[in-house]
Amino acid sequence: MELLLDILSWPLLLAGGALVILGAVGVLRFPDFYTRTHAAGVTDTFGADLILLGLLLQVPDTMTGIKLVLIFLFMMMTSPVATHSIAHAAYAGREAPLTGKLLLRQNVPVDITADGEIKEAAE
Amino acid sequence: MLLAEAVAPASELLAESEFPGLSAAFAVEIFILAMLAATAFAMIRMRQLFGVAMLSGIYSLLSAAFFVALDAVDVAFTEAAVGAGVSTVLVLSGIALTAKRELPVDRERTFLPLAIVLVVGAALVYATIDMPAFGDPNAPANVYVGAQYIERTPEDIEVPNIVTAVLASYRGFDTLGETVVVFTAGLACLLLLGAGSIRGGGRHDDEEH
Amino acid sequence: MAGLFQLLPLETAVVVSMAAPLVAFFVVALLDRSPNLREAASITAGLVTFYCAVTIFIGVGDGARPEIDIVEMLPGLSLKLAVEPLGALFGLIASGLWVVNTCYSIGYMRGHHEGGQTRFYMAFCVAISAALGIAYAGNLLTFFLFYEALTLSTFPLVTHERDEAARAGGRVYLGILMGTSIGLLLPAVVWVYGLTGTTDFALGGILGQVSANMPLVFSIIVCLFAWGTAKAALMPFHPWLPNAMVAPTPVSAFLHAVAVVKAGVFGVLKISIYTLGAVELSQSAAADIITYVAAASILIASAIAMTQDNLKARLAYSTVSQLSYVTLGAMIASRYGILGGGAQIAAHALGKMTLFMCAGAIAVAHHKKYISEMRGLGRVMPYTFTAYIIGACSIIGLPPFAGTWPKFLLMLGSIETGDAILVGVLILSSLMNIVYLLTPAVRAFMDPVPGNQAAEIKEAPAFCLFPPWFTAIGCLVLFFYMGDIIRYLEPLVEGL
Amino acid sequence: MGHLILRVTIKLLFAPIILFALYVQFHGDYGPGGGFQAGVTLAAAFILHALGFGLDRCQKVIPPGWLPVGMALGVLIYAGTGIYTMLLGGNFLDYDVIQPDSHHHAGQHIGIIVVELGVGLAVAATMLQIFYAFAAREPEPMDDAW
Amino acid sequence: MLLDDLPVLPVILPLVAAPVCLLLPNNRLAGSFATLVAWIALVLSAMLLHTVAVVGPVEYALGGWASPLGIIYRVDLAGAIVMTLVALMASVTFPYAIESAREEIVPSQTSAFFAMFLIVFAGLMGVVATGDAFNVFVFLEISSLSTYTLVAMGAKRDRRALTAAFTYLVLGTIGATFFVIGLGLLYQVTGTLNMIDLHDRLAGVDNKVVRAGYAFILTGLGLKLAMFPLHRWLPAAYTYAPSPVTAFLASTSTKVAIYAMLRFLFTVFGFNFGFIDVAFTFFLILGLIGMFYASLIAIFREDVKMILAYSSVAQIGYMLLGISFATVDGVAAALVHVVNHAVMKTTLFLAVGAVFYALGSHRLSAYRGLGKRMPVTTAVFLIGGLSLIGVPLTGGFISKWVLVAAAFNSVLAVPSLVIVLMIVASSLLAVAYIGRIAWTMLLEEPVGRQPKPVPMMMVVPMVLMAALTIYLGIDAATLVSLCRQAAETLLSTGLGFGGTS
Amino acid sequence: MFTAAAAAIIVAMIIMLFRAIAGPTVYDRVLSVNSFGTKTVLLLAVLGFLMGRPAFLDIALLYALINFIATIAILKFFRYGRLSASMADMDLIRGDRR
Repeated sequence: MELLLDILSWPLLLAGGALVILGAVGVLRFPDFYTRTHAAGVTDTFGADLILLGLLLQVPDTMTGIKLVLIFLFMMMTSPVATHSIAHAAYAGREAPLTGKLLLRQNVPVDITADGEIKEAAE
Repeated sequence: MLLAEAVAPASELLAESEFPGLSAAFAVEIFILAMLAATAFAMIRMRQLFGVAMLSGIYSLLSAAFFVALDAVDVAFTEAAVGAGVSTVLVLSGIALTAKRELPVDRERTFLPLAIVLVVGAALVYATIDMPAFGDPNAPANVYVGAQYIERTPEDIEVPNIVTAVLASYRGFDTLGETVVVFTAGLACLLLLGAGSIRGGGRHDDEEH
Repeated sequence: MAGLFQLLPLETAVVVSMAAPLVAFFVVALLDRSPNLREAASITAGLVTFYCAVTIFIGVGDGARPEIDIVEMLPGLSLKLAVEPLGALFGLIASGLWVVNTCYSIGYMRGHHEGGQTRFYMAFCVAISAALGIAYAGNLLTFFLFYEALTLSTFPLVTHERDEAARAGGRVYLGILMGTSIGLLLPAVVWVYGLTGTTDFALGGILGQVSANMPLVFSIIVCLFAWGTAKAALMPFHPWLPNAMVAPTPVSAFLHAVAVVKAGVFGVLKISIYTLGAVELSQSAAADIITYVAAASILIASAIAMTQDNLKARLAYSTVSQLSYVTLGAMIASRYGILGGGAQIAAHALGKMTLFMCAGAIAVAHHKKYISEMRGLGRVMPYTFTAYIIGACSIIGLPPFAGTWPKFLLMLGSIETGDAILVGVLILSSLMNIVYLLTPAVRAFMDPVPGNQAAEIKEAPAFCLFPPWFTAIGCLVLFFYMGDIIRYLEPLVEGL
Repeated sequence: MGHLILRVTIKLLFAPIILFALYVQFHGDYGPGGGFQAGVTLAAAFILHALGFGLDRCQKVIPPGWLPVGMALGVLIYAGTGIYTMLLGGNFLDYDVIQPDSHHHAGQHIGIIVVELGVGLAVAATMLQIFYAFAAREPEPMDDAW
Repeated sequence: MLLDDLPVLPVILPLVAAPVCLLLPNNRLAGSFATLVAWIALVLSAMLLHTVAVVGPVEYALGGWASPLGIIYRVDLAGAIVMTLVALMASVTFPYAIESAREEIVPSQTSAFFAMFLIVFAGLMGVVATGDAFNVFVFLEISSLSTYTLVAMGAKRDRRALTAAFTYLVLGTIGATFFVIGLGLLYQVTGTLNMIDLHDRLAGVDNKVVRAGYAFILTGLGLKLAMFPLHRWLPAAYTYAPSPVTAFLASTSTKVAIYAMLRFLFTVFGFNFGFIDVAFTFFLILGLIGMFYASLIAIFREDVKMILAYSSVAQIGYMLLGISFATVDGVAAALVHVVNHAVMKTTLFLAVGAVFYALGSHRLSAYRGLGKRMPVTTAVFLIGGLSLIGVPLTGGFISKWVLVAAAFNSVLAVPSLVIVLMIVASSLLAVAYIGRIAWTMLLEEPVGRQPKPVPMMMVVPMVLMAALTIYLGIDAATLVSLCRQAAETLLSTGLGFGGTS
Repeated sequence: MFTAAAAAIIVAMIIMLFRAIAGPTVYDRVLSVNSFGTKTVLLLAVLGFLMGRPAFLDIALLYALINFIATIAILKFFRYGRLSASMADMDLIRGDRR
């Protein structure tokens, strides 16, 4: 039984760890805020959940298990919402995503029109 | 399965060592300390107060983790409760009432504080030379009163959490004092920021100064 | 007659003599609206005080030594009064001349239409009380306390005119007196306490041990005391005295003759005898230094006096010069030196009082301050100038006036200790006195009246005229009774 | 209506946080935690509410006038325990006199729980007080960009 | 019950009263309540002083836990003197504050203001009473935190109070941090926080940790007591705080820090360290420089409160000087000066507060001709000023006298004559700055508007303190012998006292 | 096993710290702080298992609840410059685009 749990939790933990690192690398390396949000958002929810599940398989007693489940639930609830609201705030705060040619030609001043379209700044 | 086999020896090695998990925890401590230092430096260098607030959030997250790694659970708990959530909120609401950027400081004026910091740092390092080794079970701090607390709590108070016993009973008066400190802080906010506070106030110009 | 002065117990007399002016202080304050009553109160207080001072004088002369412990703050640190002959003499002079001075003030202040007279009399009351406190002080601390009180209470008098000049003068006055007393006198007092554990005055001094074991410390203490009592106007701490000339003339008279400078030299003399010890002093190198500083002060101040055109300034420098005699006598610390110093206090008081009141009378009658304006004035004010000449002769030391004896005694003292050069100084000083004190009077009589007017006699008011005459006659009388005074002071020099 | 997701989440989280605060408060004898942490957590719940739904609505639930009372009461509960023990004849804060005959140190247990309650109340009220004091102030207009 | 709990009652009483006071309505009631509490605390401290003088140091185990486990209150004679002093100052300034607060505090905050005042009071009392090193820190923080707030309350009249309070906050917190670091280091070495226990376990231990701890603790306390180079917070804080706050703080907070310093120097560390001479020489030199430098600055200030604040820094120099002699005489002199300076500074600051009440200004120019317009206040101010200078028949004279006598009787690194001359020179500087104010008050013509009449509630405390200043100058023997006895306890029996464990 | 997870989390934390310090925009910082918080929760949980002290989970639980508050406060502050107003009202005032 213990071995089975170990066998089950190993991949979960490792996968979670790998995801977390990948996400972090993504946050570090991606070119603009929205892409970074993407990287962080995925790992925060999924990577964390995997690790928590992995831990869940190793719980010594019920109380710990309940706590882990609670953490799991709260993470499920809060981290997507947080990511969402950060992205929303950035969007509402007129933070420009890099799209199309802008992605290639970085450092071009951009402007966001009233209906959300992004153009090169008119100077 | 393959993966598990590949990693198993390492994990067994760790499991078999005399203090299971201790060396790993020690490594964690080192990393966290390094990150704490980096965060602190970044906070000093940063002029944007908002960014500083952010980093201070990170700092308290890290220090809570550090306390946990040091096995000081109650301290970590406090740090978690205050540092991560409430203090960030309060710092931000403070920033909301002031400027967003720190003003640059003259180079000359940074000299004295730097010197003081260096002296203090040197004094602390000087002190560590004769300090008992970290985690030494025979250090006075662990032998004398600390050991007595551990011994006597079960018979004196019968509370499983010795920290609570010390805080609320053995040194309950200190905790009363701390409660009063908290009360004072609230009262201070009431007086300085609350309704009908000293908003405005006269500006007196000094002819001489 | 003597029975009249034996009604009060001596202790009571000491208390009353100091309390009466303080009572007068409040009475004067209350009688602000009615000048006549106010001045009557002042004079009454003066008479009461004088009566007490005489009682004490006689009592002490009979060998009594009244002592009063006012308060003991710490063991060995107390305020106490203890009267001895020198103090009794100073008390007598101060209280007696205060009466005279009050009478004169009435004439002067009214004649000059001065403002703030109530404050003037009030300050006078405190000042005389403080002066008596100095006279009767039983230890250094009490002495210091009353010494400071005297400085502070005379300050409103000095700045009475309240104009810029008065303020500037007042600043110098207060600055030097407070500065030296706190900066030099107080450390000396504290040091003495630190060395001996007491500050009490005791005949023969309390520093014998110190002078034997730590001559340098003793020397420093001597210097601290000599310069610390800056009211004695020993150079270079004399400038407060000429600066205080901005004050009305009665104040000047009070400063020079009655209380302040006298308190200074009295202090020097008393500390020399009762704290430092005459024997120790005569062996100390520091005393020699101070002796020569005093000698230099005598000559330099005389030289400066000769250059002054303002009569009061000239008299002021004359005081600096004359009172250094006392310091000189104290520092010679021989039998005749001390007696001469004591006699000089009495003789100079009468003489200088006369001179100042004459100068004031001239100012009241003719609004003239400068000697160059006074040519021929003697024919207009013959009585005033006659009194002036008597005072001047006394100061110079011509017989048959009181000033003769102190100089004689001091010369004896100088010879006794072998300082022949001091004799020369004293003689030279007398010659210079003749030049700067007598010349104005002589010219006032000899020179023609300016503008060829007929010399019509126009004297100052009676209140300004009688007091100088009173003191001038005093100079004459004292010449004959100086022997008694010297005998009275005899206990001071026992064993020398 | 904006921020629907946020609001729903906040509503969902509000009760668990308070529940957790209570758990920390009364579990302090056994595990980590105690009055201080519980108080802060409790305050955090209300702060979260205020962030989501506005200070006004939060102040309707807990009027600002209550907070000084809460602060004072917290300290008074703590100090009052000490005075109570004094009145019972013991030293200040000597809980043993509350139940002198108990072998299980019931006095200590009661004392600790009451005292921790005082701390919790005081801390929660103070934290909210501070938050109210800061958040209720209108920021002055800024001219510097950040 | 009352007598057994005497050591703890004067601390607990204001501590409990503070929250109660907050709940009272915003009118005279809050102030009256605080005053009543202060008076009761005064009576209790006086009883404590009496007990200690008769019985010797008393101990009290909080929570019933014995020495190393729990917190011990330990009041020796010096502590009882300082406690009585603090309670006395509170009893005088609280009624004064009732009237003064109507001018200087927003009416809706009266009860909070007095609650804060009571907390400062309780904190200061606690620092003195406790015998536990960490408890000192806790109460130091209670008093400091509330002090910062009270200083900032001056912002209703002058915005600069906020800057002053902020500077104070920053420096005070640094001081507290240093102190607590030092405690941590000592705990590393000894494993205990009880002062007596610390002393026992530190005996013979002299290593780098102890030295560093010593340095940290003394620097931290030095900041709290405004030792010369660490005094930067004090002048502004005293200047811009509301008048009753200034009066109370100037007379108590630095004094209490001095007492804490004495406790650590003599009770905890004692004399058996090689480096202790260096420390005392430091105190000596810093004290001398401080009293000279601060007096010099005071002369050139135009704000009367600022002048007095700088003079406080200078006077702290005297106390450090006395401590640096490390003799019974020296410490007794420091204690005498603690008491006398507290009384005279309260007198002065209460008078300044009355002038502020009447004219709304602290500037020297507002004091022109005050002698005619506010004779009582002027007289009170002058008495305080004379005491500051050290004129005989005032308390200030006695303390300088005792200090100088102590200097003569001790063996020092610097010749005692130099010290005496420095003391005298510093007194001369005091003459200069007090003289300037006195000159302005007495000799210049009044200008500006007629002052508002000062209410009786403010005049009576002021006059009482002035009377006490003089009384202490006349009947000094009681105080001096008490302080001597206290110093003896601190220096000798305090070390050997085993505790009740 | 737990060590590996802890190591991974710490590496991720270090990287996040870089991002938080570097910025460049405010949103990046907020993002990294939030993410950092999540990782701290994970680290605490893993540490609890690593050191065999399940009590650590209480702290992790607390963080999971409270970290969210900080993020919300930051965003709200950043959007509106103050914390008091209700979000809906503010949106209308500032003319939020939807």
